[in-house]
Amino acid sequence: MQDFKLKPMKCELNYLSKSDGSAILSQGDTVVLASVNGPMDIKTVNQSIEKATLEVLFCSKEGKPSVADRYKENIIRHTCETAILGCLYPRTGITLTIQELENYGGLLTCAVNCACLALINSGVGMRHAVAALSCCVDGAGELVLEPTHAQATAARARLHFVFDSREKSLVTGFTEGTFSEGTYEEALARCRAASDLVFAFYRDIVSNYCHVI
Amino acid sequence: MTEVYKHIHPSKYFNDYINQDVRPDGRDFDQQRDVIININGITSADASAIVKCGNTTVVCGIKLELARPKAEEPDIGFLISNVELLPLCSSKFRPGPPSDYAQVISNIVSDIVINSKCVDLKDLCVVTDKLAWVIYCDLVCLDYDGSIVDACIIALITSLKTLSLPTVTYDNETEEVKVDTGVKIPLQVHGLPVATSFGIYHKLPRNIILADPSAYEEEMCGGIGANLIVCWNKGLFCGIQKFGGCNLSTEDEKRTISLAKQRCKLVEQVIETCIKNGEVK
Amino acid sequence: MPLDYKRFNGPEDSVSYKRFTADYLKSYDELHSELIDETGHRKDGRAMDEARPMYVRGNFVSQAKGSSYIEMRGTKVVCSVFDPREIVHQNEFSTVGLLFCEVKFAPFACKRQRQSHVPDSEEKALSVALRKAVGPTVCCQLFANFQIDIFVYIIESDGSCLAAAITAAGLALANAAVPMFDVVTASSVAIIGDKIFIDPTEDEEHLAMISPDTNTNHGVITMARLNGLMQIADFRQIGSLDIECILKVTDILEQECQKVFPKIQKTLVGYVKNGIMEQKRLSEEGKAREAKLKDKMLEWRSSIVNNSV
Amino acid sequence: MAGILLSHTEKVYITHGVKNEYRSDGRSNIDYRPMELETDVVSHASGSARLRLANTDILVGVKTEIDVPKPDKPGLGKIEFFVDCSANATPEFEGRGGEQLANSISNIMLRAYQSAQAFNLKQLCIFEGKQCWKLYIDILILECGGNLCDAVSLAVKAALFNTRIPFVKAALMDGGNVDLQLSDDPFDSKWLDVGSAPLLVTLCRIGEKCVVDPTAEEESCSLVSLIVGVTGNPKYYNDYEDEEELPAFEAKCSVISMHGPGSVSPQNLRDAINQGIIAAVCLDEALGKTLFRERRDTEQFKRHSYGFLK
Amino acid sequence: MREVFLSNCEKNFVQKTIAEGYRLDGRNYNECRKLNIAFGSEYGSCIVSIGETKVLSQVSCEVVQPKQIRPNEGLLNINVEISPMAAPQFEANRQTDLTVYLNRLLEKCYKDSKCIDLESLCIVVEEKVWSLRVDLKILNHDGNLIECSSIATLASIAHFKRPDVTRSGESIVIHTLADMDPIPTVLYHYPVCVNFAIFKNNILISDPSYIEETVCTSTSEDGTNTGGLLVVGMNQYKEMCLLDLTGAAIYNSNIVHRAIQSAAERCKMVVDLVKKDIMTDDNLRQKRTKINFADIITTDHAQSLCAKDLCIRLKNFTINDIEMEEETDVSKSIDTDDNTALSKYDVVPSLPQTVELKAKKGASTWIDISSESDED
Repeated sequence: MQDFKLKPMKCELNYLSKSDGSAILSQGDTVVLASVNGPMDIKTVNQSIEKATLEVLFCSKEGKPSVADRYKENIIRHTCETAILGCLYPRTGITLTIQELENYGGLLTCAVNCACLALINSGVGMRHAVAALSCCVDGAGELVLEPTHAQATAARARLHFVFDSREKSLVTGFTEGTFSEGTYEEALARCRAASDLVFAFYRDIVSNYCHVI
Repeated sequence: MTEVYKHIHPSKYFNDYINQDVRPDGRDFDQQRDVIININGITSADASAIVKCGNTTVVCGIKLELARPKAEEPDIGFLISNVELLPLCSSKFRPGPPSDYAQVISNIVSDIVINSKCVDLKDLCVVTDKLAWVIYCDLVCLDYDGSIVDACIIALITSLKTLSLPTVTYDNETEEVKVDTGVKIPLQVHGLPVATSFGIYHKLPRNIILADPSAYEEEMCGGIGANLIVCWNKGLFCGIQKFGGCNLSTEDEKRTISLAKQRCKLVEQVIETCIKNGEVK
Repeated sequence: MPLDYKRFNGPEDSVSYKRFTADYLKSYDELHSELIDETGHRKDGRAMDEARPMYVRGNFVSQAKGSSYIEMRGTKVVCSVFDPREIVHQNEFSTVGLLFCEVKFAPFACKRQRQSHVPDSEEKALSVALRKAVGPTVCCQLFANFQIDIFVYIIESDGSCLAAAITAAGLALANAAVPMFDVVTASSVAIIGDKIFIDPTEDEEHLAMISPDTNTNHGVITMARLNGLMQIADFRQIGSLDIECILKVTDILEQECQKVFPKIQKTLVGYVKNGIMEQKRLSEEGKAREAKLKDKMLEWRSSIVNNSV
Repeated sequence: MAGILLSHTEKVYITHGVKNEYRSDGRSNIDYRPMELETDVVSHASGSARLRLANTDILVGVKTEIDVPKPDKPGLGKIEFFVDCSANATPEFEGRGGEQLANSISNIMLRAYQSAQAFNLKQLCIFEGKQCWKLYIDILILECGGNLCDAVSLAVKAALFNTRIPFVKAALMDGGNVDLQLSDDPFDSKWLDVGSAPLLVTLCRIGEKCVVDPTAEEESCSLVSLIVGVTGNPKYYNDYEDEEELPAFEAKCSVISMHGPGSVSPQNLRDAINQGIIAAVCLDEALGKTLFRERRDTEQFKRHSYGFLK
Repeated sequence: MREVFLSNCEKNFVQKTIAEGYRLDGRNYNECRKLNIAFGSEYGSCIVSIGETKVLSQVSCEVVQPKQIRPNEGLLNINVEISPMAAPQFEANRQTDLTVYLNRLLEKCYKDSKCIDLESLCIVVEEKVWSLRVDLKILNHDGNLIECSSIATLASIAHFKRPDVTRSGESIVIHTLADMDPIPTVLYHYPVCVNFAIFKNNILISDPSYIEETVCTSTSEDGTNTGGLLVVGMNQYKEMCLLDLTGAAIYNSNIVHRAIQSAAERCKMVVDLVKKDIMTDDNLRQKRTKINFADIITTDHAQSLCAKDLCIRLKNFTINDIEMEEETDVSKSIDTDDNTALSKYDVVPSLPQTVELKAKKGASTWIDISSESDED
């Protein structure tokens, strides 16, 4: 059961006053800020008559854009697109901006979680919530759930998964390094089980705000 | 007539086929397209491969250059791979700098190559802190018909396997470099990563997994690009990426993995025979 | 130079290893003597007035409206043409359609150096030349306010790139069923002194661009020709040539363009034939299906009649 | 090119005129318009010239810089053309409007100067493989009145004729570096040898005939034009003691290029090239004599400077 | 950038209230919002907030070749980026006039004022120098961006430490932070840009909010514009290094005078705060206390989105009046709660008029309405 301990999470919603929804989330030492604007009017070329267009922008701390940032945007966009009920807002755009504040491993999982919280906060209609978890294979071949920065950098492989809140099925997955099939399945199962903790955390945060409103 | 139907009602057209348990191009759900490889067809490159997976065509050309290694890592060389999605390969792409999508594909391909550790970058260092090889792998898509990553990886690995480095002598005193193209040493390539793309089509009661989706199928499965890419390399995974599309159940996942394994063996055979034939010539 | 953030970049100071090979810098005379052997044949065994064999095919890119691939030994060119589309950012109505041409080299296309991804002046010049060459043959007045995109990609370049690009574009346009006045073909020659190299390779072109110390002729000429109308669509010369030479070469080039023409024609006619056959087959199949349906219908009707009886 | 709107009748008038060798401004088909040329107009540049051909106004400045030669051409200098289409010339050039035209002009200039028989880059070499001069030729189009290419080539040749490059002593130091010594005297410099530099002649096909030096109106009547670059005769640009001993000069084409959406018949092409060469030779003689006379006058302090920028 | 429209009634209302001596959030003319500086775990990263305006700043360095004309000087680059995060009207990856304006002012203030010893950034003359890059990300745009980003720039540069370098013959060794103590940047003086909004050509307002900035630069109903924005750059020694006016011309020289005087005070205050905060941060780091942006997250305090809109001025009420009325549904633990659980809004003296909704896990909701008189 010890494996099921996640890094301490801290979150504040509505951190930004100008955005329609925003969240700042820390998981361990990694901190991410996310803001959601929309649904709002966008250029006709980008409009889709079937659903809202989701635009994701990932800003690294040091400003210079890179190919890896585009990849992160792609992952977050795909993940959030499945979560949002885009068909409720045809011909509109939703902008999701993510700002890295501190990176001590697990940046992308933290960003996905933070994006989900910001989306919840913005009040955009959602199919389900998503929870991202990561897990790594250390030198001895042992699985470590939610590794620390040192563990993650030394690891042979890092696996990241995103689950939905309804069926706990896999929404997004991405891996680094090499690993065996058995490891993959174990990691997937373990992360899936641990995703409950993340959802519980979401519920806590949201219920806090329910009291206010 | 079918063409008109396809244009007017793309999703219904597709659904009609799927309901008959067949894909628009006549394949089964699990069936992959044929792979054709041609090596060293481009003489101006140091190594090259042209790969066709069905209609999807990717050319990989390798150019060798020499440079000073990075100060932080003085004993390793460089392997730079980029994917170009030309405007000529599909009307989805416009001229100009690489689109976001092209950058994502570049990143995926480059990640797979790095993760599989198929080239030891230390082999590329000539003299520590002074001289190292830079392998520029430019992957160019000539025809975009889905599952681009699969074709890119095959093209890249095949051309790396046929690449040999000329011998270099470096004079420490005068810092003079001499290259002898007469003697060439083949580059050591460890392992053989093979990527397999899948599309996940949302259908009740069960989602449908489409192996090696075409561009049209990718579009029906939720936009440009495959939903699931499994990369298998000599008994180990070196990358499982799933983006978007529908959610994946556990059984489906198992099936994709076994399909990926089968595909890996097949592609390996194709590459090996191709290289052997090339050597004989 | 600003760093390209949209690609993976290698180290800035990297240079091609060929710079350090023994035969990187050869003198003019050395290069000159290498081009022709004692028997008067060229390096690759061709006679002076012999063009390289040309492989031509259309329908190369499945996603394009029309496309073509041309290979002349070391020169490999792909071209694709897309449906006309509305001109973006245009305020005025234009009575004639626009052609947008882009010629690009693959990074690994040239033997000597790696081509940069950013379009250089050569690529831009080739694009302009291509537009000039195919412009006269496309019926631009038929698609006012629209533009047709023509993309040419040079996978490997071993001389006569522009000629190959123009011929490929002509074929791709016809393949895309764009209304045209005529088929355009192109050919090029390199001139070194009194020798005329037809369909030159990269080495021959390279040498033809360098002036020897003596005041002799040197240069490269590319001509695009509308073969049915006997018109010259584009004529491009570079180097230093006297007038007699140019006039002589003009005749030669006209003949060369004419030689390529039947090949393109044959390819095109082949596709049209195939298309008609396919159409026939489909309509026959359709008829067969209909007949079958009719039979079934009759059967069904009769069964109903029988039942009711 | 520059937003000229002509009615159908006007076009017919011009076309018929050309057919009868009589153009709307009274010239014949092979006549140039009068032009004004001034050199040494920009004091900061190494060489400069301003040319006004009827309404076309061009300013060219040449700047020199020390650079490293290309590895595959160690003994040659570098030359670069940059054309700026000022929005003053026509409102269409505003923003990026003139970019395409600017590119095509700089491209054709570069091609025209490529051959060593047109412009020898060896004279720009300082130390083989290590250091060379790089010429930046900035061409500013101030006003568009047709026939830009010809005007640009004339102005560039005049500016290059006017360019001095300082004498530099180069010596190889230890470690492969080159030590450069520049004379303190700014007049310790040499003229560039530009006698053979090419001039461009635009031949505009109107109807079945070709005209040189088209006006903007004539340009808009024409579907296709041919640009011929012809090397110059060094005789006119230098003070040779004995003209007889010079090698026989033969004008050569350094570049031919076609513009516009139309096509030409082979016979038309041949005639046009011939016509272009004849025109270029005449133009070159006039330019050379003028420039050379001006230089002599300047040396004898007889020069009267007039015009703008001075 | 999408266009943002301001309705006439909004415009008129703001102009009227300001003419009458009030501001929308109840501040006095020369009163500034609460300034807060939070440092991140790395050297040279901080988030500065003035009220709701928030700016993230990060300084990074790399070794580059110096410019030929200044072979012994390092380089400084300032780069401002405004993403859609700042406000919905901004578009991604698009430079707006505002970005260029901010960038230029900051360059004037920090590059042209020569406050940084660029020569100390030189490693090998003509070959290697440090290039500092300041990346500013606007997180939330609620007016007074220039002041906020200038303080962020200053704080991050002053906080930044670059790796130590040793030269051995030809080669240089760059030490990691763990290897050798990093070196702070040398600052000759600390310039700060202070921003004022001018209304009706004689009212000077410090620290304008977004709506005040928009109103003062737009034309009023009668088609005239009598307002503008005045930026004064000044260091702690009251030396001016920047003066920038946007909007209507000033025909009242007195106003510039007042602005400069007010700016001097503000600069002094800001520089002192920056210095103090860096000192505290340094002390904490010496004690190996972990400092992280996670510290700015407050969990015991939840603010609903509408809190901003509830900022109203209640001059005629005292807190006691309200408490009397609402005593029934207010939990008994108000006072104790106020003292123990300090949330960021409770300690804000400059925002006395906020009506705030506060929730604690498990506790029932309660309402706290405070007013100016209460604070007094």
